Formats: sequence, structure tokens, C-alpha cells
Amino acid sequence: MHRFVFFSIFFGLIFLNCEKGHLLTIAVGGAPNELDYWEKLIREFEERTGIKVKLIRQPTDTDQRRQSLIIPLKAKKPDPDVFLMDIAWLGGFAASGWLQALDDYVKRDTFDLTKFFKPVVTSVDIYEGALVALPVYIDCGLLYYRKDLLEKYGCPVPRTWEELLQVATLIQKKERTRNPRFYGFVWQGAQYEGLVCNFLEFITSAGGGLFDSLGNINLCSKTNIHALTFMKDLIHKYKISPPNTYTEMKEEEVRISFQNGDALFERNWPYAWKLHESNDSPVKGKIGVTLLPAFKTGKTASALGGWHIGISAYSDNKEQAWQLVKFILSYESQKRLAIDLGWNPGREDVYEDPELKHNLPHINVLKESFNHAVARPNVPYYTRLSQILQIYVNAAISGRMGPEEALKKAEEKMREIIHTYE
Amino acid sequence: MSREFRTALPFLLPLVFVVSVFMLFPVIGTFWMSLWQDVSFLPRKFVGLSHYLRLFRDTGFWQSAAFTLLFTFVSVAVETMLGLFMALLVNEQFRFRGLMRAVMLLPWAIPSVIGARIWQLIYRYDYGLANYVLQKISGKVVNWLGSSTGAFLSLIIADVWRTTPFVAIILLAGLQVIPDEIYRQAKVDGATLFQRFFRITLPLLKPILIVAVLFRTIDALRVFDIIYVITGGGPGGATTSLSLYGYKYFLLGDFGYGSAISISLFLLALFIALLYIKTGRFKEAVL
Amino acid sequence: MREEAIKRFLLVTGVIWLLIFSLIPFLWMVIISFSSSPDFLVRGEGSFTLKNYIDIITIKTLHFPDYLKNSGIIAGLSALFATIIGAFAGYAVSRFRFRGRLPLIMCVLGLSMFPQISMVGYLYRMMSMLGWINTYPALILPYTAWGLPLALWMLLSYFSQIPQEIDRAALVDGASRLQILRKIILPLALPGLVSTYLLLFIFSFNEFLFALMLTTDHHARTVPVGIALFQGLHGELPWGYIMAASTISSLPVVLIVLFFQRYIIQGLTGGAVK
Amino acid sequence: MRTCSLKIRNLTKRFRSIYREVTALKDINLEVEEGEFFVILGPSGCGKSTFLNILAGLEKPDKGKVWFGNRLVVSVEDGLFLSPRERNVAMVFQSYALYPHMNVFENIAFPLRVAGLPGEEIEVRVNRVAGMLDIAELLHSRPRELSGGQRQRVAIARALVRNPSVFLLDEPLSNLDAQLRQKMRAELKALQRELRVTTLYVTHDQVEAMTLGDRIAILKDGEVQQVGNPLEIYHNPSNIFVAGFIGTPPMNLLKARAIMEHGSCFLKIGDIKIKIKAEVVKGKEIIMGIRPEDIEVVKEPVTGSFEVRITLVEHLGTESILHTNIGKNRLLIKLKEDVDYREGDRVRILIRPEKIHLFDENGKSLR
Repeated sequence: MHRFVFFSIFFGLIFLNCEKGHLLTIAVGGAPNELDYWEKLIREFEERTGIKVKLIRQPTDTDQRRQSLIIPLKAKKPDPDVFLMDIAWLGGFAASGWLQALDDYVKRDTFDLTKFFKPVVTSVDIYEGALVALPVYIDCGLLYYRKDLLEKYGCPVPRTWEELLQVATLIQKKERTRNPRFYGFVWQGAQYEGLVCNFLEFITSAGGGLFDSLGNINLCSKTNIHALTFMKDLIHKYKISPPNTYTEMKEEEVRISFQNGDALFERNWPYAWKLHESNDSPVKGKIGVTLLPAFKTGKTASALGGWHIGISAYSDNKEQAWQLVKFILSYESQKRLAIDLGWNPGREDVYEDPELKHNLPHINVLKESFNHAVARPNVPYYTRLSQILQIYVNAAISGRMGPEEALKKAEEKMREIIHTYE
Repeated sequence: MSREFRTALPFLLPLVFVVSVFMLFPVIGTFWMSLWQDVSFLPRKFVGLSHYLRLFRDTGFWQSAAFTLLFTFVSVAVETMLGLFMALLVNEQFRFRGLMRAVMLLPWAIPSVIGARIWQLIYRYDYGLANYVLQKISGKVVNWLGSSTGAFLSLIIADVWRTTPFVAIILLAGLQVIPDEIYRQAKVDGATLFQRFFRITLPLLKPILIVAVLFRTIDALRVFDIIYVITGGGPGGATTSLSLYGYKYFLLGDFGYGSAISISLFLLALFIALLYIKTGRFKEAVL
Repeated sequence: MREEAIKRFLLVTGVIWLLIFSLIPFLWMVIISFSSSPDFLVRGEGSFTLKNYIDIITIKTLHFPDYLKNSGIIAGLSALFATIIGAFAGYAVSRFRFRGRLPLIMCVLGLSMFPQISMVGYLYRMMSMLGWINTYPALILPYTAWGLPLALWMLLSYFSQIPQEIDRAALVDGASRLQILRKIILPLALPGLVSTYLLLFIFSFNEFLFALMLTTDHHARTVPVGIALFQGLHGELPWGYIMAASTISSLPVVLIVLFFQRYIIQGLTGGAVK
Repeated sequence: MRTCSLKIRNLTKRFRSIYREVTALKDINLEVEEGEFFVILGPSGCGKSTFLNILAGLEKPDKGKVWFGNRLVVSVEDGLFLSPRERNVAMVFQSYALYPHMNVFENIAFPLRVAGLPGEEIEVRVNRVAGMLDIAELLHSRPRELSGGQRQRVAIARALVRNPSVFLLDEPLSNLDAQLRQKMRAELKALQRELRVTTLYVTHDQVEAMTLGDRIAILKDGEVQQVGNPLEIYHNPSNIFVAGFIGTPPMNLLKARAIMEHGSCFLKIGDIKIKIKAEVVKGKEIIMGIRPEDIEVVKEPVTGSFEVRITLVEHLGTESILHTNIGKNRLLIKLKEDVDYREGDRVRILIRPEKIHLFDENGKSLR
């Protein structure tokens, strides 16, 4: 019998392996270097304030990060107190009532909101009149190009998609003789969130968009069809983008391809700069970065991305949580974020820092592109809309569906979704 | 009788408890959840069968149902034939037969996610092994996961690689119980190799063949892992199985609708299983 | 002897095909895991390296050793529980002729055909309410249940091979039912117990969907989920790491299969195979 | 615990399946004395194993009571049913049911181990019983390394090691070859004589029953046909079943009609008349029984003798069996010596009236 007793004790021990309450908990995630940054920052905060903080390391995968936040929030758990959110989840989190409104703290501490990018704060962080989050870092789409190759063939940096097409076709043809794997333009076309960002950039830069001026859905417009057709043609007609664009091309695939010297133009997020310029990079010193091109009918547009910080509505430690948020958003921390990780702080004032300008020469391009940022719809069911867009835009660029048909179907579907969840 | 049952009860209770609480009850619970609107940003309310009505109008659901059935049909058909061949092969006497059986088992034994990752790498357009070999042979490359047909076939190949051994094991058991004398008798009677296969092996194998096909069918209907990894349901949603479709709704936080999708898959599997049991002499074969 | 020639030809080609078909992907996995770049074939460059292995073991933030540990504990324990519980039930079913015995077996076997997705929704809810998400029990308990039909099926066939007269002898010798199970049946069915345990271990070790839904990070995440979600900062696939991790994780399973192939096949086929 | 007597009252057992109900034991009443070697003899399916299982506590009866000595161990009416471990019975099974994963020592020690006896005492007792059964040198072997006879001894040793109050044997010799069986039979008998333990022995082999049993109970279709010592049963079978079951070749049973002639009673079989001693009702159909060994072959025509024609001769060396017919009845004759008769020969035989057994038309002995 004693063996059974042993088992039950063993069993019991496993069950007791639950998490114990900590003073203050912050959930951050991502790759090793990102976690290192947070680790250092948190230790510094502890030293300065004496407040003990527990760091929850979340996985890299965005969906999984969201999942692991939703579980405690749905269960109204006090931990984590503070967490980072992808810009795309903000609507959903806010609508579910999981985010603590920050207006009172801001007012009390005379926290200067004007130091942050205004378009970002107003379009994303304010939900139904309340400030629910603040930007930690901002992302937006940029065009990277091979300075050396453009010079070699005497071509200008393109301002429009048409110019880009022309230049890319020419140079691809010439470069192919040396490198059979060379492509004119690489971008994110796999069926995932990044595709939606690319798609938004293309249609907005053609003068279109997901919604009309009244806020009604208007996906199947002439301009959108034109833009989507162009995206498809890049792969199938002009062949300046590789065929695996719509199956495998995500940020890193695109970056690696460009970094290996296999592409002339690259659409990517700002993080790629530091990696392209790293010491073992074959393209180090050969690249330039600029705003994304536009169609003749529209002007440049950059999908807004990035991570925002918020306080849980169920936090049992909101005051200290606010202290931590303030620390993370301080000038010093934000500057370090830019220098250590090469990411773009949510604070606008940091961009004037001389040291930063020295380290990140493309910072002016960034600042400018934030002004052309186009945000994804800030609705709680955004992820569902995004899935529809991913499926149909991907279907169109893979050639499985005509662009018009795809947009029409996607519009239909999105209407259904809105109808279901409004 | 009741005394026997009373003695048996304490031995059975742990099984009944664990299985009820962690298998039976969750299925009932999932059904219950499918009757509720359960989205974090909307009020929780009872909606009856309206999620099921929504399923009828949901083209995505029908598309994934059609994909799931087609996938099941093709993969089970291919795996049964290959599995039979494999079973015949490793039923023969030859040196290293044990090692051969072990090798045959490997793809089935390792985590399906790992198998899927390997195939995903093989299928890569730019530096995958498949395209490299193809390039060397024909000078052309194929965008394996780029078209719905290509992605479908790629998944079938990966699934066949992974699960054919299972069919082979089950059929091997069937082959082993066919007495040798029958074959000797047939040889004496002048039956050729192929006649022996079609007139003796196949008919005698039929009951266990039905079992293998049933197991595989049910298993293929709930396919999830390899699709999640290799295509993620793409391109353009063309390879979304019902399991994956349901999972996507869970991931979005719409638990009610996700549950409705899951329960439909459950009912589909149940229906097909009952169909088999009614038509094939399943019970005899199992017991 | 034309027939013999045909048979021989079929056998030889069949064996070669089986070898290629089964092993090439494994070889590819191992090759990539040892190469410095996954695209060495088309690039024509790339070298042998142990870096992938060293990295996944030493870089803490990749958490691969955590995943291995979790998988080992979760699969090990759930297989143990399922074997024990299955042994009790298998003993009762093979020894007592009570009414409802057959329906019980059929029901339990039928349960194994349930799609996981139709359970995971509620399991997720249940585990959230208990606060068990991302803990070992959240996976151990469902895995135990998930393995029980198989355990019952296998152990039943092993126990049925033990003559009932031995039970009777032990009863007359004054042993209790529990003593008979522990001192007679279990030692006699030891090969069966071992192969049941190993198969259950493999099953739990390989399971994906439950682990995907019920864990969130390295505290409880298992190897399959780890490998499926292994990705870099911006979603690139570090193939070298993935394949190194896959190779290490396949190793226990491969060893089990190589050494216990006989028992595994025997267990799965209810002892029908010689 | 000392060995004890057995008392069985109204024991009934039914087996139910979905299709039918079978009565395995019908109202059995038996008494077995302390130290007695009691044999239950019957054809297969007569319920004898069920009977043994009930005594052992492996099966539960539907009716009846069982006493071990003064102790009531089964009483369906009072809801009393002691489990095997509470009865101190020992049993030897047909297949011996040795535990294949234990060596001989552990097999024999098993009942003592589960009873929680201390190690030294177990050792002493196992060694003693092993010496008694001459298997001391086998103690470290596994059952599968033993011959049939050795396994048999181990099974018996395991049964005896705990000094059981009742010793049950379920066809223990049927798995042995003929020679070994004979040897073991003798040893078993000697052992029982020495130990004086109450023994219940189940068999379908009448020779075993006759040679081993102090008393025999003959069982058929769940009912006791006759109880008695071997000679009683041989000489006074209570019905034609018992008569036909005991003896090789079995007793000749002939359909006859009783007639009175000249004040004497005769049996008429076909056209042959045989004189008998008893008075029987005239004209009644009865069954005559005569053991093959009780028929005499005579050279001269003696009164009452008659001729029969031989259809087959079985030569067995020291004895021979002649097959003959009377009317439509077959008649076997067993001769003490092997005589050179041939098929088709005619012999003259004599059936003495005192050797004749008479049964009524239902098969019951008329006496």
C-alpha cells in the first residue's frame, strides 16, 4: 500500500506547483536579446525604487503571447500587473475591459503625453475616450535598397511603385547573370499578419483603404483592386518577386534574402537596419533606407506596428505598476531601447538625441514615415478581420483567385464578421 | 453476477473516473460551450443552436469540411495500399527483418510535429531538398506549398510518410495469424503468387483491413499537427482542416463558435465510425 | 522458379524503397542539424558545425532543455498513471465476468476515437478555472485519460494470456485480489507492462494540440509545441536550431523503437504477431 | 489448524447465461470424515469441478450449507460465504497452476508469504515439505524447467506446506503419462495415509477412484448417484450408470423379460433363458447386468449354459476379451487367460445367477 501513498503524495506535489503571488509582475516576451534588455531595465528599476518585480518571459510567437495574457485576464487574475501588447490586440483587450484607464495617473503626475507620437497615441492608445496604453516602441514599413547597385546602374531611388518596377526589372535582368537567385523586390506575402500590413501599405499608397470616409467597409474599390493586381503581378507577371513570396516570405525570410545579397529592394520593419549593418552582413555599408513608394494616384503609406504597454484592470498593485510604466517610458529607457535593440521608441523627443542620430543615421526617415503611418482597424475583432484578409489577399497573390473576386469575397466575409461581433 | 461486479468495481473506478472527467466530460462541456456566446469583449449569453445555424452559412466551414473529407479519403486510400505492401514486405523472412521493422516504425514513432518540420524544410521553394532534386533531374522547380493542389499533395505525402507504418503494423498482425499450411496447400493446388495474394491473403485479411481503415479514417479526420506546421492552413485557407478551423476560433477567443465547429467534427467522426461498424463486421474483427 | 524470381525482385525493390522512403527525411534532419546553413545545397557552401546543438542547449532563452525536461516528466508520469490505472481495469475486465463488461470495453475504445479538438475547448476552460494552465497537471491528467483506451486494450490482451487457473491457485493459497494483481499478474505481464508504458510514453511525448492550448511558456511547454513554435524574433525559422532540437528529441523515441520494436508491435497488435 | 471433517447440505449451483440456465449441482448432501480420502468420480461436465471450486471458495453456490468441522463456511441462507483465504484449504489444479515467474521455492512459499509468516519459518517449512516430496534439489529451478511429474510434486508441496484443513485435488494426474500416473497415484495414497489430511479428489478415471479412494461419490449431471467404498460400488452399483461407469470393460447391460417357469424365475433375452435367484414381477421389462469377468466359458454343456458366436477377439496378453451377441444385445466376455479363439468360433458360456445384477426399466438397482 505504501507505494500508492507515495504516488498520491507525488501527485499532490505536482498539483501544488502553482504560481505564488509576487509583488509586481511584468510580462514581456520575444527573442533572447529583447529579454536581456528587459531584464537589465527591470533590475535597474528595482535598484532605484526598491520595488520587487517579477519578470514573466513570454514566448516569441505573437499568437502564443496573446494567448498567455488572455488566460489570466479572462480569469481576472491580479498577475501580470503590467504587460506589453501588440498594436493589433489593443482594441480587443480594451473592449474586454482588461486595461486600466491611465488618465487619472497621467493627470496627477502631469505626465507629458505630447512627448509621444501624437498620431500613434490618438489612433491606437485611446479607446472610447480613455487612455488605456502607451507606445513602447513603434514600427512601420520601410523600403531598404542596395545603394551600391543603384549607383552602379545609375538608377535613382524610386519614389513610386512604377519607378521601383522599372528599376528592379532592369537591374534584376543584369544581376541575374552573376547571381541566378537575384530578385528585384522582396516583401512579406505569406499568409500571416505581415501580409495584411503590406497589403494596407499598397492600397493606401494607391489612395484606397479598408474603409471609406464614413467608416463603412469599402474593400472592393477600383484603387484596391489595382493595388492588389500590382502585388500579384510583381510575382507572376513582372517576376521581380520570388514565387515563394506567398508561401514562405515573412520578415526574416525577406531580411535574410536581402542580407545575402539576393535582392535589390526590400520592404521591412526598422529592426532590419541594425542586422543589415552588422559586421558579418554581406551588404554592410551598401544599403539605404527610405519611405515606401506610392502609386501615382496616392502617397506613401507605412503600416503602423509596434508594442504598447498597459496595466491590467485586475492588478492589485496599480500604483507601483504605474511607477514601472513611467520608468519604462522614461527618456533614458527609451533611448537605451533604440541603442541596444535598434528599435524605435514611442517617445518622439528621443529622436532628437545626438547620440542616437549618430548611431542610427536613418532615424529621420523613420520619424517621417511615422507621420505617414496607417493604423490597422482598432476594433476588438480585428484579428478575425485580419484572418479574412490574410486568406483572400494570399489567395489573390498566389493566383488562385482573381484580385477582384478575392476582394469581393473578403468584403462579404468582413461584413459578416462585423455583423456577428458588433 | 452482482458479486463479480462488486469485486470488479474498485479496480475499474480509477479508469472510469479519469476517462469520464478528462475525456467524456470535456466533450459534453464543449457541446455546452457551443450553445453560448463566449467572446471576451461581448456579453456572455445563451444562444442555443444559433452557432450551428451560423455554420451552415459559413463557407469557410464547408470549405474545410470538404478539405478534411478529401484529405481523409486520399490519405487513407494511399496509406492502406502502401501499408499492405509494407506489411507483406516485413512479414517475409529475411535477414535484418527486425531492424527493417524498426526503421519502418520510425516515422510513426517520432512526434508528428518533427516529421512535419522536416517535410516543411524539404518542400521549401528556395532551398528545399525536393526542389533541389527536381532541379537536378528536370531543370524545373515546383512551388510545393504555393498552390492548393500542391499544398494538398505535399500534406498527403507527409501524412503518408508518417502514418503508413501504423497501417502496416495492424495488417502485419492480420498476416501473422494466417496459417502457413493454407499457403502450402494453395501452392500444391497450383495457385500463383498473385493468385495466392488475391484469393487467400486479401480475403482473410479483410476483417483486420476494415479495422485498420476505420482507425486511420477517424485519425485522418482530426488531422491537425502536420497542417498547423507545414501550411498553417494556407495557401489562402485551402488546406484548413476542421480541427485547425476550430482551433483558429479558439485562438481568436470565440469559444462558442470554435466549440460548435469542434462538435461538428466530433459528430462527423461518430457518424463515419457508426457507418463502418454497421457495414463492416467490425465487432468480430476487434474481439 | 520464375515465381521465386518475381518474389525476390519485389522483396528487394520493396526493401530499398522502404529504406529510402523512411530514412531520407531523417537523414536530411540530421544533416541540416549539423550544417552551418540550411541552404548549403543551393549555395554550394556550408560546413559541418556543432553550433546548432551547442546553442540550443546553452542559450537559456531558447528554453529547449526546459521543453525536454517538461516533456520527459509529463510523458513519463502520464504513461505511468495510465499504465497503473489501465492495469487495474484490465485485471478486472479480464478476470471478472460481470454484466456490461463488453459495453465498457467498447465505450472506452470508442472514446479514443474522439477528436482532441472536441475536448480541448472545455479542457482549456476547466484548466483556466483551476488555475492549472501552464502547469504539469494540465497535461498529465488529459494525457493519462487519452492513453487509457490504448493501455486497457493492450493490457487486456496480455492479461488474457495468463491462465485463470493461476488466479484461482493464488486465491486458494490465501492471496487477496490486490496481492494477486501485484505478485502474480503484474510480474507475469511485465513485458506487456513495459511495452504499454513505452507506447504510452511515445504517445504523450508526441501529443501536440493539448499541449499547444494548455501551456503558454517554458514552465510546462512540451517539445512538440516548442519545435512547432520555434522561431526567431521576427518569425524567421532557425532551421539549424529546429533540426538540432528535432534530432535530440527524436533520439529517445528512436532508441525505444530500435530496442523494443518487437514489444511495440506485439502490444499494438494484441499479441497476434509472433 | 487441524484437519477436519466436511459436511455439505443441499448444495445447489446454477449457471445463467443469456440463453439458458444450467443446473451444475443439484441438492448435494455429503459427509466426509476427518482424515478420509474421498474421491468424486464422474464424467466430464458432471459438475465435479464446480463442486470443488465451491468448497475452495472460488465460486458461490445458490443454495446450501457447508461445514468445515464445526465451522460453517458457506450458508447461502445466512448470506455467509468465506473467501478462500479464510478457509485454509489447499488445492492442486489439473494444470498445476504454478507461478511461472517464481522458482520452486517461491512457489511453495507463496501461501506462507501472503499469510505474512516470518522468513525463517517459511524456509523451514518449505524445506520440510520439499524433502517429503523429494524435490529438495529443484528448489531453485523455474517451473518451465521441470518435467510433468516434478511440477506435480511442486503443486502438491505448495498445497501441503501450510497444513491445510482440507486438501482439494482437481484431476491432478490427468496431465501425466500412464506410467508416471501410476507411480504418482501410489505416492499420493501413501502421502495421504501418512499425513491423514482430509482429502477431496476429483477425477473422471475410475481406476484412480477405485485405487485411491477410501470412499467414492459418483456424480452425474450434478447429482450424486452413489456413495460408498470401492468394493461396495463395484459389487452393488445403485443404478446402470454406476454399473456402466465402473469396471473395464464396463458391465454388460441386457434388456430382458422376466418369466416364471417350473416355479423358477428366468430372464428371457431373445431365445435364451437365464435362471436367476430373485423373485421378480412376471412379464416385466428389466435390465440385466453382468460383468464381463463374471461370465464363465465351459467346455461341456452344463445346465444353464448356452452357445454364442464370437464376432471379435481382443488379445491383451494376459487376458482376452470376446465380443459376442445375445439377440440384439452385445455381450463382452473377459477371460483371465489369453485363449486362442478366433472370429466365428462358437463358445459355450455360463452365467451364474448370483453374479447377475438386476435393474428396473429406469435403471435403478432392484435389490
